[in-house]
Amino acid sequence: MTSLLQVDNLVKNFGGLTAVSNVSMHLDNNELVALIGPNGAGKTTLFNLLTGVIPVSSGSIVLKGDDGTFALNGKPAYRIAKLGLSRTFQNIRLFKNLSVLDNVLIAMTSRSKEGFIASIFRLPSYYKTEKQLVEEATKLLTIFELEDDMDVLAKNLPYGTQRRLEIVRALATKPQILFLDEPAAGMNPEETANLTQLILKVQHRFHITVLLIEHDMSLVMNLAERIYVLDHGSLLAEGTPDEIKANHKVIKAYLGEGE
Amino acid sequence: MKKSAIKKVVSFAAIVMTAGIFAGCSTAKTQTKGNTQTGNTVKIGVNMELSGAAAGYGNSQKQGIQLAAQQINKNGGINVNGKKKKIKLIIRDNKTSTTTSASVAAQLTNNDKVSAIVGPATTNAGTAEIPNITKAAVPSVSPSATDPNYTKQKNGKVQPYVFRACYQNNFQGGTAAKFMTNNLKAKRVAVYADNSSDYGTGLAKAFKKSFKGTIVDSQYFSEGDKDFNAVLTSFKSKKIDAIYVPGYYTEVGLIVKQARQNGINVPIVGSDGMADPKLAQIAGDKNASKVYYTTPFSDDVAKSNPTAVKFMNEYKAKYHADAPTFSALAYDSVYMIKSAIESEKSADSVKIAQGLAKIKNFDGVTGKITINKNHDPEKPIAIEQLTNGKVSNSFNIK
Amino acid sequence: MQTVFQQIINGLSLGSIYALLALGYTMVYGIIKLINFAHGDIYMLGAFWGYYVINVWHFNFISALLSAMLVGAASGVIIEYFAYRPLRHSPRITALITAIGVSFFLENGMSYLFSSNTRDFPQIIKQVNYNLGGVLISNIQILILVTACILMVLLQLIIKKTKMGRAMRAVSVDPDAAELVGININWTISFTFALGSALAGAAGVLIGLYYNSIDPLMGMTPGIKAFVAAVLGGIGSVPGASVGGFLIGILETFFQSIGLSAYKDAVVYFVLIVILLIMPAGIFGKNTKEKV
Amino acid sequence: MKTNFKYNIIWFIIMVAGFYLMNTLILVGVINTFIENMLVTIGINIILATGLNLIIGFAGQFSLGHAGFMAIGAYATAIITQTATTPVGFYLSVFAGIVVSIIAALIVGIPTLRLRGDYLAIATMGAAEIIRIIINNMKITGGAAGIFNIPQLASWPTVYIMVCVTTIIIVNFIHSRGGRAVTSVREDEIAAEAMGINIFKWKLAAFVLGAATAAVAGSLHASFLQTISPNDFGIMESISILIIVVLGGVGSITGTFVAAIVLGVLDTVLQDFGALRMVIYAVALVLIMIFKPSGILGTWEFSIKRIFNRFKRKERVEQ
Repeated sequence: MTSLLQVDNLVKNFGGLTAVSNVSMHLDNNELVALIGPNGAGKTTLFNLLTGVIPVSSGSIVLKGDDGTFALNGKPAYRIAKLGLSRTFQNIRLFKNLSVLDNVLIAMTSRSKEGFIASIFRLPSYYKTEKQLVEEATKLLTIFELEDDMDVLAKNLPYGTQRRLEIVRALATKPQILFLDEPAAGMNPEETANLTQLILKVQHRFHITVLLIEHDMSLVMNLAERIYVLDHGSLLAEGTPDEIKANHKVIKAYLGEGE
Repeated sequence: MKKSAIKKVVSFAAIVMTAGIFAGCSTAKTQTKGNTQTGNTVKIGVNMELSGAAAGYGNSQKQGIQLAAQQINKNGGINVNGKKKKIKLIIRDNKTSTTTSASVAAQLTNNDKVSAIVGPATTNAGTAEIPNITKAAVPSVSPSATDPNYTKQKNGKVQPYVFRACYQNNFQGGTAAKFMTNNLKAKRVAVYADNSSDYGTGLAKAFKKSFKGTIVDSQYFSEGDKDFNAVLTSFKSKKIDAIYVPGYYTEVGLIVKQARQNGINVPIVGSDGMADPKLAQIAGDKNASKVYYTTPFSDDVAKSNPTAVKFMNEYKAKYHADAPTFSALAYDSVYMIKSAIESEKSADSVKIAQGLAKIKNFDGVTGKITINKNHDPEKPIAIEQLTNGKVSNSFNIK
Repeated sequence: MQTVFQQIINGLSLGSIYALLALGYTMVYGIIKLINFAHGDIYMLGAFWGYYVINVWHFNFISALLSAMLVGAASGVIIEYFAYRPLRHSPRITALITAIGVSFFLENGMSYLFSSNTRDFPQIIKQVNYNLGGVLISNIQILILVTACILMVLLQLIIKKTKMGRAMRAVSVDPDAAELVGININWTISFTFALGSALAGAAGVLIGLYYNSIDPLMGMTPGIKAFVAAVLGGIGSVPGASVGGFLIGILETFFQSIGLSAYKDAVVYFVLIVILLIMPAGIFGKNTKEKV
Repeated sequence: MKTNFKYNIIWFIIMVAGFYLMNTLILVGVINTFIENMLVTIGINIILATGLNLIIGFAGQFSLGHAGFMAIGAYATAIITQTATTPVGFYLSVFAGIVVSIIAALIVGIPTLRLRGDYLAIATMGAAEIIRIIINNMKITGGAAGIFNIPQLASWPTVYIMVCVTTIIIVNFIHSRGGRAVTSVREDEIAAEAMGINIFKWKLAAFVLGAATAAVAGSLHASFLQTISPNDFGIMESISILIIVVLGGVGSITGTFVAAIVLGVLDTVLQDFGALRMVIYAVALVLIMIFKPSGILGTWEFSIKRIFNRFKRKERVEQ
């Protein structure tokens, strides 16, 4: 068992309410996994737990990455991000009043070695690191065809482009695992198709693991190698797309108890 | 690692050095020395607290200054070497702020070219004014800056252009201490001082230094406070013979009121900041009994002093109220400048400063004033007693 | 023991004054999230109005109080209309600066027109001290304490039980949604300002009467203290404002009675910071449903 | 590399030119003590307000306690230069003020920067008041009387240089890694944290840097004015710095400069109006805010680089 990310018996209680109960899952290297489930199943809560936005009540999250093994539960979000877990948000959370380039540069902050003294006195090393950062960011933006919008404020981008930028920004942290929270929400079929290509490109080009939450079943079934189904905070099923399509429990959960 | 740190330090040092060389270059300094007066008026600047925390006192002083200028002008003006010149007042507000006071002083001396300045009312605004008036060689008379060191330089020498019309704290605090022991026979005294200016704390310090009995408790209030019950209640259980309350009438009036309502009937002694008819109004006439304060401006002095009688009557005619001490001090400040001009026969600012330093037995509303070598006025001090809100008695303290 | 009881009375009566002012702060904050810096100055206007009508028109206490509430309400609405309404969709910090500007304007305008001298408030109700086993309490202290409590309950009832109260709660949670369901936002906000400012006007007369001294800057210090009280209680919460007010009154009294008078404000601020660190939204702040 | 150097040289030339312009104007007599006073006050306000703008405008943390840190710098200078009456003593005191204010900012910031919005504002205001009250009751600080007869070791050239130095430090910080991190905290704390940014650390960094520059301003204030008292550093002082920041535009350093100058000149001009000055000031403040809600300049910044680029573009078009 050398999964990249191993999650065991994860529990989250909000007061008396159990939002996530006893979820165990794993993610392997360079895998594309989907997390599906009806509205309110606790998918985003699970994302928030994994990325440290909210603390876990109990259970363990272990990352066996390139730099060693780390227990992630209890670590603040920024530590987890530094260890290689990056994400996008369901309701886009770009730095709206900053330029596209700045959005990406910010994501590179924690990796940059620019010193305080060097930057406030503009020492040569400042210009060197700054140049490197901008070059790297430009390269990344070029891959995703955003190089012409570098100086545009994020809030002025079209919706679909904002989603794309959010993915670019997440990639700029050099993650080992990328969490995508409903990347296709609000997109038309054409945009969704483009997005599918984009996600595949990301996975292959950057050799990373992707876990995505999505409601668009065609997208999920096209993309995912494995699927986890979450309902009422607990794991309902796990399997390949074909297995999930045939799973009665999943169908019932989606169609409702009555029918 | 170490190398880069050294590099940082070196580059930082380089920047500081450049800045240093930059600053070291001989840079221009603004300079003026003394304002001379031509024309038919004598310009007197007023640097006063007309807004902000001390606005109440500042405005009282402004009234005194305006009254004085009006009287002088009505009588033809100041006799400058045989020529009568009228006073032109230039009144500016310093917002009870040190920065603004410095700026106002600079404007009065440089742009308005005044010969002398009256004000400011508070020590802090006053000390902020000193560098600029000294640079311009224009004297100022503060009606009420009370800090003992206000007129002194750092090395103890007197500030050549700084004068005042009021007592300094040590004198007033010491007098109150003597009065407590000798007249009131108080042995256990509580001190409750205004902590938001040098006035209250300075007087409290001076009082504590010279008081022979026991200081049972020493507490502070700040300007703008309205509720003193907590401290007064704690005084009540301490068997005190008197309370010393250096502060202004706005707060002390309330302290008197609340003390009496709390059943504290011991004498309450304060300073000239209380010497205002409003004290009794705020405290309530019934409560304002067994209240004493040190003042230059007692009824006794007033009766035997025609200047004071005249001042009080004209003040009442002009402003329809009894004259507060602050107005009297400000009024005297203007007349002190007038007397300096007349004795030196010149309205040049440097001459006025010399004249002010030589004032002897000047007939002021607040007594016969002689300026001593520290530029402090020497004048008699008295203690007034209030009974049912009216001055019932006054004591001369030697 | 007597002293202890006396100090408790002192603390409560001081606290009731802060609570009275904090209620207005909290209402306005609750609805438009604005620190209404001018609130303390409306309290000053109320006091000056009382001073004027009692001295010149010989109003009795009740009519002075009610007319001061009207004047307070009117000035609150006018200030809101001219100074805050144009800025409703601007950054909140802009509105805050405007509020500070209005406060400066009222303070200095009153000083300019009526001089910055301290005045004695006409003692229209004769102060009577009751001696309860050595503990003194005056009729005016009781009056203020009772008024503060009644107003608190009344406000709570208005907010909880009336149609206007429901509109206020709706606007405070989501103004746009409230507008969609047919609530007149402008009218609701004006009403809130009127209510909050009427409280300040009443406080002006009551406190003027109690302390017997009013001046144009009288709103500054208690205004800031009352705001601290409102924050301490959880700003936006009516019971929070009262609890915060009483808490600060009692704390101040306590630290003065143990001889820390020079540090009384410092200690109050220190307690404030500590409480905020434990309860980041104040004592009642978590109960967001209460917010209006 | 070369172009960067070019911009830096241009800025440097502007600063030197400004210096010599002032020097000449004083020599010629256009600037007298009064105007010099106004300019120095404006300079000190610029230092204070750029520091506060870093905290409020860039890090998005609403601090109302700037005067407290200014007080620390002012008292450090006042106390140290009482015995060390030399320029070296002055710079030493500036350094000491910076160190103490950094320590104070850490003590205040570490607990309170967890708070948000108005709660943070009130907590920082309280902290600054605590600093002021402690100073008011200490013996070494002269209590309520404050300290006067402070030797004047900082005249206008010192203030001018310090304005340049602190502005350079803050602007360079804003345009560096740290500045971007700090701005991301303002924009969206959750997203920033998800990008690996330790939001608390960067909030604190901005707060501490702002506090340090406030201490420098305090030192200059004490040494130039030669008088300080605890009342100079009350809530109202913090508010007046805040007014400069908001009036100029939250998040615009250029705006801060403009607002500090506008308000400084306005305040001086209003001296001619006696008791009406504060009334006029208040009305002006309200009107500016109503008609320019995002401040005089919003978030616009003056940039030589941009002017150059526009120039180049024009040339290209003409060609």
